[in-house]
Amino acid sequence: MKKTLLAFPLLWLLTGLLAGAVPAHDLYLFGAVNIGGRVIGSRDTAKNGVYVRTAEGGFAHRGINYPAMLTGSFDPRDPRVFHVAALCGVLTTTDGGHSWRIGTSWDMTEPKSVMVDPNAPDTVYAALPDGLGVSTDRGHSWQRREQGLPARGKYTQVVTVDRTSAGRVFAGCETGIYFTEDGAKNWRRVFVTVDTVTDIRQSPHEERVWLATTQSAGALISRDSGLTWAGVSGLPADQALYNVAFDATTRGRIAIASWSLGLFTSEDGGATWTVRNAGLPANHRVWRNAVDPDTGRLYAAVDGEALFTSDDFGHTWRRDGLETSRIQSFVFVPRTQP
Amino acid sequence: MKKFLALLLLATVAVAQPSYEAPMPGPPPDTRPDTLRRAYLERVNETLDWYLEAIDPAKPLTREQALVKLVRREDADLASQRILELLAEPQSGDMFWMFPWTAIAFAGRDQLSPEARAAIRDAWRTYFPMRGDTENHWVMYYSSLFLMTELYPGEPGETWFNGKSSAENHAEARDFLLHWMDIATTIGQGEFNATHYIGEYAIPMLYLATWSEDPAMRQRGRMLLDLLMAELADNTLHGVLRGPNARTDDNSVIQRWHALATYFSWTMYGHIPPPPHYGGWGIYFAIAAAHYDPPPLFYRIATDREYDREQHDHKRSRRRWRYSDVEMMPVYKTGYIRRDYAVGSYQGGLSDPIQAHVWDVTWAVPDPRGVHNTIFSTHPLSSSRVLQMYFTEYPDWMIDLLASQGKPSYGVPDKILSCSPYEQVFQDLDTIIALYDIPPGIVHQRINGFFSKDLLDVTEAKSGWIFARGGNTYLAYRPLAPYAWEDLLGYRQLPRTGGSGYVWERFRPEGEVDRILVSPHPQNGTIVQAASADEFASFAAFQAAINALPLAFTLQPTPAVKFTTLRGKQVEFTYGAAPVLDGKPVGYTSWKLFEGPHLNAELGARKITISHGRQHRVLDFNTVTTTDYVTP
Amino acid sequence: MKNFRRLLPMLGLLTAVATATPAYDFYICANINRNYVIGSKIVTTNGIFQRTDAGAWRHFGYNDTSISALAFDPRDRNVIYTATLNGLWRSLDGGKNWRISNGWDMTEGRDVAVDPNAPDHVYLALPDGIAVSTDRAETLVRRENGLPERGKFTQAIKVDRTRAGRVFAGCEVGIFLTEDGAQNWRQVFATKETVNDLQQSPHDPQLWVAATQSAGALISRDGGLKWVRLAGVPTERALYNITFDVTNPARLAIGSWAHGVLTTEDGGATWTSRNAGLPENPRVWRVGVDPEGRLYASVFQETLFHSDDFGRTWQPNDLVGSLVNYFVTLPKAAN
Amino acid sequence: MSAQPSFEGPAPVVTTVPAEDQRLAAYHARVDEVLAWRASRVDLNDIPGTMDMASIAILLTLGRDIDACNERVLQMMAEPGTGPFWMFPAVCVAFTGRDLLSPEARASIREAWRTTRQLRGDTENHWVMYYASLYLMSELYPNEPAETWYTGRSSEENLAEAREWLIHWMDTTTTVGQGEFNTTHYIGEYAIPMLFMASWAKDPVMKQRGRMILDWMFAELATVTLNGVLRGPNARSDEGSVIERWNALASYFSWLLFGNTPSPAGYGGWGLYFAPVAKNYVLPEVIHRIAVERDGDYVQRDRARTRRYWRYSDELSPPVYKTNYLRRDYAVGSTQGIVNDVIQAHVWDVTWREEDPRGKHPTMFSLHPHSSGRMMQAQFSTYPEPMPVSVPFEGKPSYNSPDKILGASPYEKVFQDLDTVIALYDIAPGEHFPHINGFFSKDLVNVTEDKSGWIFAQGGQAYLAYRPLAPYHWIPYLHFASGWAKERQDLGGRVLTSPHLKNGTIVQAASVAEFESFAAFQAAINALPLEFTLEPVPAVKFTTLRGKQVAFTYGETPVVAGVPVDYAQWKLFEGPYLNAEVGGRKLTITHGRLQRVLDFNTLTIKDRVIE
Repeated sequence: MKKTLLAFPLLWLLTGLLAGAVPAHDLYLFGAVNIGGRVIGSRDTAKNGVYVRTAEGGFAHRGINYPAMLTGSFDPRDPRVFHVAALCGVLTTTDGGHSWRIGTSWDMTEPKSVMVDPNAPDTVYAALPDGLGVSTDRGHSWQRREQGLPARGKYTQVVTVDRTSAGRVFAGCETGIYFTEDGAKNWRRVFVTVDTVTDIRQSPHEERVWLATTQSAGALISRDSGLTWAGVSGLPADQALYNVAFDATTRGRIAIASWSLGLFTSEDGGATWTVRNAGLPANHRVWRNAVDPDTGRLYAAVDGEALFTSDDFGHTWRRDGLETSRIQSFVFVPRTQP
Repeated sequence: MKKFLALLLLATVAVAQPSYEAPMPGPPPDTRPDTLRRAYLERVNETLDWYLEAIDPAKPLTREQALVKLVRREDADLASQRILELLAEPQSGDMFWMFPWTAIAFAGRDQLSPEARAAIRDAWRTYFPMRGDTENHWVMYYSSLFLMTELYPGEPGETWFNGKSSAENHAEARDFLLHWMDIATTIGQGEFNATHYIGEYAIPMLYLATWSEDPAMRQRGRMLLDLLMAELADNTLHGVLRGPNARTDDNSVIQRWHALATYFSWTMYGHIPPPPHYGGWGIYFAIAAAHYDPPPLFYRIATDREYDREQHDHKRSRRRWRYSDVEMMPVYKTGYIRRDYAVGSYQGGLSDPIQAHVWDVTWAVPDPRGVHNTIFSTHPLSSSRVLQMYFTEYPDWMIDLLASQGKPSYGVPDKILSCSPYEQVFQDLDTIIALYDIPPGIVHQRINGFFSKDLLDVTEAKSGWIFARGGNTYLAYRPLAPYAWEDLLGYRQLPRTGGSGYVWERFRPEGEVDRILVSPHPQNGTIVQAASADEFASFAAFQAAINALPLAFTLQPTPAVKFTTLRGKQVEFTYGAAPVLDGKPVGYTSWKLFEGPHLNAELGARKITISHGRQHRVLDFNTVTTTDYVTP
Repeated sequence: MKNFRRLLPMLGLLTAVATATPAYDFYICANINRNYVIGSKIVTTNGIFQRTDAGAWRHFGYNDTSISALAFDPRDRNVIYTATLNGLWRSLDGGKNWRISNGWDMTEGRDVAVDPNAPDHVYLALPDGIAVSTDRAETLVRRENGLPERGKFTQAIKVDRTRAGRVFAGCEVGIFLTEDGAQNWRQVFATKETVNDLQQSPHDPQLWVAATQSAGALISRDGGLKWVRLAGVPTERALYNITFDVTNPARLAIGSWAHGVLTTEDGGATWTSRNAGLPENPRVWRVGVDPEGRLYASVFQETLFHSDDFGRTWQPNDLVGSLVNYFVTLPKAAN
Repeated sequence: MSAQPSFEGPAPVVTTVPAEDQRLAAYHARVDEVLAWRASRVDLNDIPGTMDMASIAILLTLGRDIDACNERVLQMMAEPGTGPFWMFPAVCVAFTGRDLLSPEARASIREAWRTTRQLRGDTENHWVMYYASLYLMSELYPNEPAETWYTGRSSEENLAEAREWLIHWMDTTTTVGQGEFNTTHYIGEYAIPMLFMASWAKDPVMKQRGRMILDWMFAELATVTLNGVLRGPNARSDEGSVIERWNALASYFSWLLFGNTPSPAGYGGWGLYFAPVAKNYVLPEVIHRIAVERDGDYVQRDRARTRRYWRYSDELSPPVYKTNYLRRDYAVGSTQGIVNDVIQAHVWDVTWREEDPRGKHPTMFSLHPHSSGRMMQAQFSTYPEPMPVSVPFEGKPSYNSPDKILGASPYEKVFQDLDTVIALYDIAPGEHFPHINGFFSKDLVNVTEDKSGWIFAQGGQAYLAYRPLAPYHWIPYLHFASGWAKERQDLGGRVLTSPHLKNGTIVQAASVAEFESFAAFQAAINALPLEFTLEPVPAVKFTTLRGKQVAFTYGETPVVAGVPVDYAQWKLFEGPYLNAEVGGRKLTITHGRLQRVLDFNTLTIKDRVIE
């Protein structure tokens, strides 16, 4: 416990120091290539599931070929242990993704996101289309913890754990943002939406600052550790936003992805926003974006097209492989010291 | 999703398919138990033989051919060899991979080479099939997992793809199967009367009945299979599945015979030709079909049409993740079957987001092959919100996706395969009233009525009724708003470019073309009244009778109809209100799980009674008991 | 009906005229197969034979190995009843077509009799009682009131020709009599074991005789009310049947498995064994006398023998290998 | 000509029921073996010599040589047989050929049912065959007038009569039991017609009834067989089967249905009529498990009834009380000692398991050789003398032999508790055979006449102790290979003959595994308290090897541990596997979690699996 609490400040320090040098993080991608061509039951023509960035900067597939892996969350004590939200449930690996066990049973399916509590890393949260699942044994078994969530309207797209204290968790649901301080034993709604909350992120710079994206209320910001939320001005609210990413290397830098609108960036902490689609394909359906915590490189996953990268935070783009892919998520994992 | 039809391995098109190409089958010489049994096995063997005859010595066996060899206990060495080759390739197919390999594992367990058996076993460690997202996916997935973990008990988690031990997987699979059977026998199936997916239930249930070493699971499999086959018998018109379908496709919804369901009608009862390639998946039923004994009682239900019968059933919608106060909408299904035609419907609304078919009048034809023997109307709804209701997905991309996933019609305005929250339907006997109230901004702002190329004497009377003949059936169709005619174009798949999935173009079919009646008015309605030609001296007499029926309707502010049916029933039906029949509001909430001459069950009772005349079979899932009795 | 009434008084008269062409018809029920068991193939002709005027045996009707008794409708010789293993068969056309009269609840008919004074009435002896038809055997009903619950095995049934509805039954426990067409039965003589045969004299309707299994032979001179044992007839072994001689009131014969043929020529006062000329220890199944007074003896697993000197000498009859169950002598049919 | 693998091959060792699909496949394989074997014996160059009705039905079932079938049917129908044993084969051909035979051939069968009078016979099995056949033919040719049937009754009249009787018979069977219970051969005469009903009856009621009775009979067969071999009391058996217990038509059904014993030669002959239709019946799994998966030792107490007594009895069909005790190594079975059939009854025995039962005489019992015209008259409507004379020529050759080992006697009373049997005799003076016979098999080893009076022996894995209660001497056992055997063969084996009217036998069995040694077994038996007297009537007081104190006096109710046995309380079936109330018309068949209920009150078959 102490160890991990220490680890965090240290982490951000390191990233500053070592920027450009040997990366302090591994990058894991979760997603599918050759999408569209694949329908359930059809022959696979490509590997899907987990990709890991190679030393050369390419991406290597790892483990099983599984087309419906959405995202993963890693055990801070041992990055070979991570949990993946997949179509069939939550899969857990203890050997870096080579072999898997599904911890959920038939009563949980299609988790949309999963997250380990960094301060209680045996505890894992899963966002489910019909609620919320919790494991307290490293993903071996799962129970529902939905006290305080509504009977209907608890479609949960995203779950995020506050790095400052164990059991403090936010859930992005169909009807708003829900919050627990006791490891999901009790939930309460802290923000109401008419449609699904798609992403919730905590600032790497200020642990009290949070951002969220939604399907019908644009982006939201909280400056009080998520207790109150307000709309972010300068962003459209009529189309779904898919996710938000902070730049751990540069305060104020934020990027938001949208299928129908493309990529937005802000370099002033969200006060103003710019569309950064120039250099992206005309059909700039950005499914996900992310920022490399070591280098500040901006990633945009253009759905069905390819992975695009920008080293000037979206001013210019480079087509960077993974053709016809759908990248569901980018996860940067701190490297344990050699 | 419909994808599985695209998957058929038609290695064998060259070979003749006797029953498919033959004239319509006649009745059996008699209906004594041994005759029915013999005829059933002959049909089963025809299916198996078709695969064997297609074997080309120059070509490697298909997976199906290898399986049939094992079932016939021929050339186990050849099959073993071929299985090793097949498993050396990368595997895919998910639950559609699982049940075929389960069948091979069991059919070959006492004849395959140790290497082949080991290869099959290892594939269940190295290949990670997805569980999918539909009722039928899960039934296939868990039935296969249940059986394979029985075949390989006591093995540790690392020997199974999902990391769970044999015991863990077996327990999980059993839990789900019992849970699913529980739902299906208390409030009904979600994928009810599916034109194709019936196979995805029948095949796993047959496998459980045949191969489970747990006698209770064998019995449950048998009982569920009984229920499926009895329901099929009860919902078919001379072998053709008609009426509402939780899920069908653009073709089967009009060429009603052309469905995997017809394979089961044919196999079980033999009174209809099977679909081409025995429906593709049919072979996987055939390989174990000898272990099922269709009760003569079902045969009677399927073939006895010499009386009119009405059946009311309770079903449910697909599970709704969001945008709904209920997880599953109750579906109230009405079926009315006569010798010459059948009328079927549910009350409207969303049962499945993409593939549902709500209502139709389908008429009997001497030979249903190639015939579009049905009439209905629908609201062509295209809504990503509705898709999000049922799929755990983002809004923007799914409509595009659907085309690429083999549902080319989803977004198009002239589609005829659709259900809609803006359609409400009432049926009494052979009268249907469908009302539509489409809010602004909903795509599309029109309704489509399907008029088959096989209709005769289509007459647009000045009364506003459109009259037509189908087979020995007279039809009257009343659009409640102005309309125009369009030819119904087909969908042709184009070569795939890159990773974009299926690509389609519309085309004009050869010869006679179906038409759709397009009525571009958001407040709208359709009345259809059917009758047997035998009931009238002439077509003109029918028209006169219909024109004489008292009918009053308005479309504003919302559609409302007062109509006295051909059967003398007074119907008042206002969009958004409960229909009123002869002064009494229809109380759907009191409907049973099954209620009619052949199938009866209380809601929540887990106990279905199947009857014909003096013969009865009771399936009691509370006590896992099958009871056959004959009333003396 | 009428002409039958006329026939009756003539009986005694006719018997005198021995040489005239027989005024009687003569029938037998015979099996011509040794060791037949259910299921084995029948290779011979069995059932009803009539003796032709030329003296030959004419078979008619079905080839049935199980016929135990035969009766005719006095009004119409084409109406024939046979008691068989299956029960009771009836023909209305002289034996061309037959109908089984009983259902599954009656079997193994032992004897059958028609009431000459109510010829629609047919009586059937059964191993478990008695059935009666009042409609020429269209239908049969049990009439056992007065018979014991057990002990009503009935081997013989005979109708008194003097009065309609007066019938005797030979049962396991004795002789039973009804005088109301079997509405009520009463025991007129008690036996320990089965009464095997009953006969009414063609010469004197008041005279009756009976053969039993363990009580020897019985005689009644009062129309069957009172029965006494015929001294001189052994009692220790079963007697199978007894017969009068239509040509001679003083003559009777008894057939017995154990004793062979016994005859009397003094109305039953004295009895003589008449087995000389028959196979050794003849197992006599039945004896009969034909209208000319020829005596017949059917010997078990041998054949039918006849004697023209009432048993003093025997010749094998031409019905080779036969076993006869029944002899019937009737006034010649008017045709 | 193909071999009979199941007859010539090694004896099967079956201890578990195969998986359901393999169970069905194996059953079909056995059926196909029968069909192939009989079909292979047909020589188309010698149709009259090689084709009987069974082979016609089998070729029709195989869809082969239809022309030959037509030809042969016409030949055979030119001179039809008579009686039930002709009727049901004719029905088998009529139905298997109903859409394959030529119109002429079919017409010839139909015509035979007009021209040839059929005897109904005089036994329960005759009537079952007769009425099932008449039922099916009348249903196959409905609405035909009286003159087209040998009965002179219309199709409807025949159908109604047959239906009524069949229901009456089922009613009797399901309330007070069969008269011809556990027969070594006649089981086929029931099973075949009932299979025909189940497969061919149009009327769902009769179809259902046929199916239910089949289950009923096979369930009973399953409980009374030891590794497929029918042992214990038989309402009717024959000279061969009562000794060579395996060599019976019943073994054909054990083989076909349970697969746990070799098939008899030629598939038992009549078995050939079951085979062509057999695939229309699937033995319920619960019955199969009872036959081969025994959860240890069990006692089954059942009721049956005697053959009908026409005379010399206060009751038409007195009750029979059957006790069966089955263990892995041996089985003990008996009735209370009653003449349930005057010729062919077998009352009691101890039968041990033989790995290969073929040619073995794995059984031990005693009896009074009874022969009496009076008893014949009791059950047949006949005279006292002829039957004892003719019966030996009618399939019961030993009936009049003093050394016979088949038959029941009114002078024998039997009591059984578990694996102890006490049989007492009090033979009336003047009876035909004034002695009793004890059967000592050629397959016994270590037969030891102990000075204690006990005779010890070992059969298979069973130890046997036999105690004659009166002096005896040995005579050779001469074997009738079957009821129709003309010759007697000396195959070995002896008959213990005890020429004393008042007499008795005690037999105690045990498993070899229960004792250190044969000597230990003998010591244990010698130590058992035993008192008996023969005058004025035989009476025994005995403490069994199982510690039960039994007091049994001839003509009196046996007393166990001070309590008189109350036969009146016995149910129709009572045991771990079969249970039914007298008069209940309802049989519950149970094995483990499987349960099947046959309820003739509601014509209900209920299959349940306890989860």
